[in-house]
Amino acid sequence: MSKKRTGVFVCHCGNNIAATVDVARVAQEMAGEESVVCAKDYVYMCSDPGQNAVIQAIKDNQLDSVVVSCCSPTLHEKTFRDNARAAGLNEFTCEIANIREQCAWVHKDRAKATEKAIKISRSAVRRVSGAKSLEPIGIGVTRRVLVIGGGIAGIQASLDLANAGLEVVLVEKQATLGGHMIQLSETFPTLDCSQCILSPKMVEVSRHPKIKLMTYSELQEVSGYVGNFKAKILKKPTYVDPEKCKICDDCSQVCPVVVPNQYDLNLTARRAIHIPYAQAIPASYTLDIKACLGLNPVVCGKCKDACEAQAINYDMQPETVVEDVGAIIVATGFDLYGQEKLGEFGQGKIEDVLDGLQFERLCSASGPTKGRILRPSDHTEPKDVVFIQCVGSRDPARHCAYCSKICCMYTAKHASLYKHHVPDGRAWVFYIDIRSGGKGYEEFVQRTMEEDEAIYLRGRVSTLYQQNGKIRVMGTDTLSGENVEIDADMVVLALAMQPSAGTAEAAKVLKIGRDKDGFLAEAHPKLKPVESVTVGVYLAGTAQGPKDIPETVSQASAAAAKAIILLSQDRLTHAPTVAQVRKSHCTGCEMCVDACPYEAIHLENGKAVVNDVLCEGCGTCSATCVRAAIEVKNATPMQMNQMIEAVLGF
Amino acid sequence: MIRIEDIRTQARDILETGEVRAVIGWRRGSRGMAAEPVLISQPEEAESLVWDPTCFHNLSLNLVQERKRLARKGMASNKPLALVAKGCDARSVTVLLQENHFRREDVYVLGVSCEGSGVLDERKLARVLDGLTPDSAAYDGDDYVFQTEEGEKRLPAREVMADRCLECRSAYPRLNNAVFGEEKTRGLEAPFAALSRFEQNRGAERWDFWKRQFERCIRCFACRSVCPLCYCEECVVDSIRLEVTPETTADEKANRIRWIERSASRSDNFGYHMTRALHLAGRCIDCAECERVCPVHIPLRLLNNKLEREAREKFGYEPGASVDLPALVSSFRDDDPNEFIR
Amino acid sequence: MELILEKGRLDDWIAALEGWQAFAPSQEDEVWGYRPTASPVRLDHPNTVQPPKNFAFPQREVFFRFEQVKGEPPRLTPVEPDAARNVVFGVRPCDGRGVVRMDTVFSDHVEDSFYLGRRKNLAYVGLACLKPASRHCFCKSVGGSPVSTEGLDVLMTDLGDCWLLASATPVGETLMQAAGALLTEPSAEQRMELARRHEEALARPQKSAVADVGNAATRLKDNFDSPLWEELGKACIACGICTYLCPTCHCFDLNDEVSGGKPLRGGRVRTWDSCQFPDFTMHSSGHNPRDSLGSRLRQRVSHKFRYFVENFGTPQCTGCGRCVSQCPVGIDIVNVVNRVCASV
Amino acid sequence: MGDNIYLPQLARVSYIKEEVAGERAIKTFRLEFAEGEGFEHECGQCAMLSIFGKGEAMISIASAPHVKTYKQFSIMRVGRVTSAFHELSVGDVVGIRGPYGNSFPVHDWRGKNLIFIGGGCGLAPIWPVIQTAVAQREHFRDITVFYGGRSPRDIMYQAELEKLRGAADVHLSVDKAEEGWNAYCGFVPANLMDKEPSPENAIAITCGPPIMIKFVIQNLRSLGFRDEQIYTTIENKMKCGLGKCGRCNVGKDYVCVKGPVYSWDVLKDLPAEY
Amino acid sequence: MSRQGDWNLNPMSETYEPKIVAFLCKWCSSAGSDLAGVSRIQYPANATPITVACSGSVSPQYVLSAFKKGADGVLVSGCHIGDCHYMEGNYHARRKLYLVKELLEFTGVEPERFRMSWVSAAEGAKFAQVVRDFVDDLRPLGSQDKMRNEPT
Ligand SMILES: Cc1cc2nc3c(=O)[nH]c(=O)nc-3n(C[C@H](O)[C@H](O)[C@H](O)COP(=O)(O)OP(=O)(O)OC[C@H]3O[C@@H](n4cnc5c(N)ncnc54)[C@H](O)[C@@H]3O)c2cc1C
Ligand SMILES: Cc1cc2nc3c(=O)[nH]c(=O)nc-3n(C[C@H](O)[C@H](O)[C@H](O)COP(=O)(O)OP(=O)(O)OC[C@H]3O[C@@H](n4cnc5c(N)ncnc54)[C@H](O)[C@@H]3O)c2cc1C
Ligand code: SF4
Ligand code: SF4
Ligand code: SF4
Ligand code: SF4
Ligand code: SF4
Ligand code: SF4
Repeated sequence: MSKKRTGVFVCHCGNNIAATVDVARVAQEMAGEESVVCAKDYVYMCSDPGQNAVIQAIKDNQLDSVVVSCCSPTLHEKTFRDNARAAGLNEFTCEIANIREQCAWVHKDRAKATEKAIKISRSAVRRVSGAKSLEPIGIGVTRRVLVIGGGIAGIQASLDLANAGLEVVLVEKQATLGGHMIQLSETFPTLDCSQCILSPKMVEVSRHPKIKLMTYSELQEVSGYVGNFKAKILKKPTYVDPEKCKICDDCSQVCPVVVPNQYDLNLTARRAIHIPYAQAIPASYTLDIKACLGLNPVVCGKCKDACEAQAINYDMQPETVVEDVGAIIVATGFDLYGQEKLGEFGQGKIEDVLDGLQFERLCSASGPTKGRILRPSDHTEPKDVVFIQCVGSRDPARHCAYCSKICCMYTAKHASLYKHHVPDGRAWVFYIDIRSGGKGYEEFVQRTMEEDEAIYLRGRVSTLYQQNGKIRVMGTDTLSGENVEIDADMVVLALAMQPSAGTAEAAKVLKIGRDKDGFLAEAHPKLKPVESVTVGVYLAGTAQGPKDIPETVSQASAAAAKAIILLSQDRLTHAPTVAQVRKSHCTGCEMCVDACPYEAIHLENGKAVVNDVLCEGCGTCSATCVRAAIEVKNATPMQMNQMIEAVLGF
Repeated sequence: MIRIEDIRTQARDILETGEVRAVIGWRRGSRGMAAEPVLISQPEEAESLVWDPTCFHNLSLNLVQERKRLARKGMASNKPLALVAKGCDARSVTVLLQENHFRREDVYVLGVSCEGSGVLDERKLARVLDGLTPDSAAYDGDDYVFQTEEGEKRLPAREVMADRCLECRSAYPRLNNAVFGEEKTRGLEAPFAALSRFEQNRGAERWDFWKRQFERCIRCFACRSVCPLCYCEECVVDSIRLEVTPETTADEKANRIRWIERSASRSDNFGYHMTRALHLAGRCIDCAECERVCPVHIPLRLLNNKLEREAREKFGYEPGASVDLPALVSSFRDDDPNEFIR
Repeated sequence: MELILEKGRLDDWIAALEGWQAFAPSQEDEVWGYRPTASPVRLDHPNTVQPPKNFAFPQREVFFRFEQVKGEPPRLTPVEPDAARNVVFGVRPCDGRGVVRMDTVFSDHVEDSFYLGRRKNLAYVGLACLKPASRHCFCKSVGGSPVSTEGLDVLMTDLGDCWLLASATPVGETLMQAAGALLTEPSAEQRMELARRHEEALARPQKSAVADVGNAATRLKDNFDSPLWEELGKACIACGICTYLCPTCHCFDLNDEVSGGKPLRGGRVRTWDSCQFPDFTMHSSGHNPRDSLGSRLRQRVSHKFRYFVENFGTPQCTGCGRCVSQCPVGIDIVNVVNRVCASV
Repeated sequence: MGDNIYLPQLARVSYIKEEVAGERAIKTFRLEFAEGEGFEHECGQCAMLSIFGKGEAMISIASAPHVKTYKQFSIMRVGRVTSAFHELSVGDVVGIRGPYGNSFPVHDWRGKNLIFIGGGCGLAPIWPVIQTAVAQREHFRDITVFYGGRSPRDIMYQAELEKLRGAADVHLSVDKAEEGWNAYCGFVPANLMDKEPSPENAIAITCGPPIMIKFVIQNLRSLGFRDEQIYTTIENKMKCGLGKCGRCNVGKDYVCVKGPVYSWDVLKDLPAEY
Repeated sequence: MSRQGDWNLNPMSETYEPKIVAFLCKWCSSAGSDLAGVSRIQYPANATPITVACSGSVSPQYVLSAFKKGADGVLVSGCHIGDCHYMEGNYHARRKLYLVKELLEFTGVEPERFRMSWVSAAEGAKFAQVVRDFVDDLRPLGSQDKMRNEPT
């Protein structure tokens, strides 16, 4: 490394800096530095003439490095680095000395502020004197996206991506696409049929040439980095060849095993070989191996015999496929808070205490009761139905601290639907307060109260229990201050939304963070709401936090857009200020490996090796290595040493 | 009670069967009563091995040196090296394994349990014997027995035992391929007793003390040279780039940072010892070799013990406890101390 | 000049040495070393950990200071060696002989003004070793004696209730003269007692001895390539103890220490160095003519017993025994010399 | 008692030439003293050059003694001090003390054939001898110069070597063949064997990388050169240059005082610690 | 001549100004100090910032070296626990620098001289307060000469 030729440009920032800092003196002091060949001050460095002056000075003095003493680097580092580049310099040999926010604006004493500005500028000069020209690290990209979760979020994202021309691998754990939305009957606030709006999308997914749909599959392992992930996916055997299956239902007719049907939230039963819904995508039966008597013609084998299409194949094996993708969208959705955790509401043991989804199934034309609202216990029409909001939500002491956001709305929907089905029934709603922010939402709630005459009681239900074939609901109406007791025929709990079990699994596999409630953590709560902390991994839907369908869809489209933006580049670039290993000094102790937050380091032949693409340049490794064997480019200990000296008047 | 014959037999056996390449142990030295480290490769040499209160050296240093020697010659070894290791020495082997300095199968540990009897502090002995110069030392129950020009001298071990042995918390070599002696500790003093005594001092007194120590250091670097964990190819106090390979560029040599000057001034000595203590945090296993060898008696153990105790109390970290643990400074816990941060 | 000093009057003599700063062995944190005298000075010390070599050859010394303003020629300010007059008490004869050897090195070929500048203001008051001061010393076998006055200005001998002071140089005489009436003429018995005690000291066997110092140089030369070197050096940990504590080791390093960057300021500093350190002879390229422990041990021992003999006709080692007693792994120079010389 | 023997004089850089570029770059510097300062030197001697704040390096004086206006040094960039030298510009002032070491007995070689064999940076220490011999051409018989580098770009003193041709036989070589190179391809010792200079009334002076020297000496001896006809220089690490700091010795001799010039009959009996 | 930069000759004098090296992480504390600037919150000029990527990159060697070169105080400031831009860097910083702090105190160096703080990008006022407090605490201690290079 030969001696640097550095130019220093000190900005007056009008009077912003010059009022407190003697800028001319700063420039003059910098001129005395070994490596400095030109030092100037100017009234507005960031103005056009100022920028041009910098470019000109670089050319005139054959500068190879630049320091601009001005405002915070967050404002103009890019400006001046662009200038440096424009003048033929490498932008990484341009440094900003912040003498405005960190100096001129916070001090009044001119002498002291000037001294400090000199120190700050000098440390920047010394820093660039050890700076190397660096080129951004280019990464080739695989223009494919992995979408995890086949709910509405995953479906929407996949379609957006595929329609933008990207290949998509959509992985769904269950035997069918659709997630929770396919279980809903009508959707607020418009009360359009959920299946009617979702099914076409599901079909589109299944037919889309760019989408590789993998249902009944699980993500097992992800390696690599943005642009170049490798996803290992386990395809569980369904024992039915979807190509051949005619969905004739012959098999299920002969199957001797009966188990609860989880798609109907156990309100109905199904056979071991089954199809979740008539509209399931892929349109094919699935053999539930856990329920099946044993995939053995000797033991049973009835379904196989029954299938004329010969679609059933007992020898199907689990299959692991590795997919190369450039980006990942996580849309693993929600689960409802477990009723078993609710002692006061019968722990899920009272038959006619339902959760919201079960009620949706009851309302659904394709549901267990073909759209009639009947009590599961005795199949009678309930006349008094109590809807309880905020069950498990907003209860930091016992349950979830957060608001599940959609319960107010779907409870209103439930009350309204109920009244539509059972006009003479009474719908009681216990609520804490009504949160109905959203287009048409407040009106919907008002309609439910006024037109559908649902009885809204503000207050909590302290407990409920079975009594004489009814459910005694003990509550308080906090508005009147009176205790309310209702003998209900049915109770519907608006349970809290919580991240699905699959979300936790996916977060673990992807090594992305989760927030305190277990939802996936976004990179920034405001500015990066669909990005995870790992570059190239995006979030969509309720896996990131409670939300309704419109919001889910928006976020899914946003995540898709982010992935499209990412993959629209031929090559991705990564900041070159990454860690590098001094092989001669490394003893392979692995301390850095353990310390790196990004798992960017591994050992090869007893020496540390940094994966440039994974490294974010935090420098934790270099502060950990006692052998000074690893350092971040352009923030080397040598440069730090020089800066410390500069600050202390060396 | 350990019988030296047992160690010798075992050493001879593993040499004879070719299970190990060589055995590092102690033998009678040429300098007075003190044992000296020796590397033997012939079975018959096993007869020269000794085990007595002067076996102070932490022989894992020789393991490290042997690795360096082979590396310099570009040789690789395919057979393990055996070493005789006390409890504390075995812990340093553990740290070395933890840091991938060797693979477990490269080392054969002939563990000797100190059984609470420890090793001798020659300075204490000199004080007690006042001019008498023993020719040999031996264990006998709770006593050490010395042969001097005035005949046999018997001293209670605790009077002349090394400080670290008085406070010993790892007399039994957990990591071993074979072990001699029983698992027992005497616990003559509480762990970190000397440290606690020192900490009675207040800030100014502490500084007076350390200032005197640091002014006295002559930078002979014996402390670093004797430490099995100071194995870096190049030390922060070296005056030139010491680790030079054909790939090393002139820049790298020219830009070597001089954090600490080579010359022995108080501030540089201070810098040296602070750095050394920090580099050994979570690694030093209190073999106390550094303190023993310091010709001007700088109580280096205090520095290392201080950080060892902090690691144990604040971070629940025990150096040399497990091969699989990440290092003290490459790990953290959510409840690490935070009160000191504003 | 031979005079008697009462035991109790030592402090008075020291006090009478006007213009001299006096040093004597004392203990700090159990380390025997030369420190400014504090009453009472007793002179009953064993061999000090360090010899008194840093009085003339301090461990750290600035030769000159530099200052360089950008664009201007450097300004150099030479440093004058400290001219304080120091007198060191309690110097053992082996260390006295060490002084002579250091004098030789620093005045051979060209004179080192720093060493000699300090040296000319230094006086050494020796103490005869009526009993060996260390269990490892061996001065007699390397041409010295427990009552040698080589390198000393005065030799003090303990006669029980008094000291007998014998001057060995004019400086010594001056020092004694400064005592004035404190010193008295020795009686005939005292003279006889001195002779008796010296004889006894000379006759007292030392624990170790270089077998044949006269032939050591040739034997070492013959055995330069002996495999013994590596074997004997194997345990060495390459620390600096044996050399830093040796009264005759003089190797040093020169470095620029920078103290400021605006303008560039600093000094060129001499600091002790050791032939046992691996970087001592390592070239920039990484090539190291003495890259093994054995070759470095050979250098140290050969320097003491061969090269110095070849250059100056006498072994450099004076047998103080420090490198033996302080070596962390018990490498014993006497053993090494004897074994190498005895090998074929 | 003498002066401060460690205090350098100051000298101004009056000329810089880049000889060889790349990682093992070599630059030639001329240093000029102020009026009334400076020192005389002989062929083969060296000087301790300082850059303040960086330290000192021992460098052979590459100009001939009869050149009085400046002293020339060719410095390979290898570390702290040498890198600092490579950053200098004309007009900068550095420190210098010397001359140190012994010299080539050029006077005794009058009337003889001189054969110089240099490799890489090793031309610098023997360059003053070549210059002296050429300047006193009448006193010497044949002058032959063998010199080689890794590649054509590694040949230092190219122009000067060309100028030499009238007065001396110049045999250049490069280790590896390359486009446009018309002279010998191969290592210097091989080039030497190729040309087979006669040992008759000759002195061979060699300097270069240790491995080259080793083979050159082997080859010279096979050509019939006697040990006392072969001269070389050795470079041990040095700090003081005055025989005090204790590190450059081979056997009893400090190279900075008794060296760096050795005839092979002396050197071969010294311990090979260089 | 002294072996350090602007050695304050009269440490206890009225004009004694403690010199502070402040290692600020880019994402939180440096941004926080920018906010203090934007908000024009005044604080003493004693602390000169060195912006680093992450508090986790502050090697103990930097801290020691700053003291050795004459700093009267060293401040390391990063993101609040849990908010590290690099997820874990500040946890590593906390552990390592805790050891540094303990060791300094152990050797009798005034514990006030080394300080760590968590200052978020939103805490401009807090940043100013941290510096103010630090300067106030350092002032009575006078100049730091325990670790500082002694004059040559
Ligand atoms: C009772 C109730 C009524 C509602 N009514 C309305 C309404 O009327 N209007 C409205 O706008 N919103 C309503 N919602 C909200 C709506 O259901 C959600 O907003 C929407 O379903 C969220 O879709 P999603 O894709 O994020 O999650 P999900 O629908 O939960 O889909 C996630 C999918 O990912 C799969 N998956 C999970 N983990 C993995 C894994 N590791 N690997 C592969 N696949 C995995 C799951 O199997 C599932 O198919 C209601 C919610 C409830 C509970
Ligand atoms: C007699 C003699 C003549 C030389 N002539 C030349 C010459 O003409 N041209 C040239 O380029 N080089 C020459 N060298 C080598 C030159 O001295 C070293 O390359 C130089 O000292 C390296 O210094 P550095 O600070 O750049 O290296 P660093 O590696 O940064 O520092 C190493 C330190 O060790 C010392 N050192 C390291 N290697 C050597 C060495 N080989 N010799 C002496 N000291 C060393 C230096 O004092 C330096 O302080 C000569 C050496 C000797 C002994
Ligand atoms: S911490 Fe340092 S020495 Fe250890 S593996 Fe990492 S780079 Fe290598
Ligand atoms: S700089 Fe940070 S991200 Fe990069 S390798 Fe080091 S610890 Fe990992
Ligand atoms: S052994 Fe003692 S004197 Fe030597 S460097 Fe270590 S602390 Fe200093
Ligand atoms: S620092 Fe000292 S006590 Fe700790 S391992 Fe090293 S030599 Fe042993
Ligand atoms: S004191 Fe002993 S171990 Fe240290 S260098 Fe000398 S011989 Fe080697
Ligand atoms: S070589 Fe050893 S015994 Fe001889 S003088 Fe030096 S220290 Fe003393």
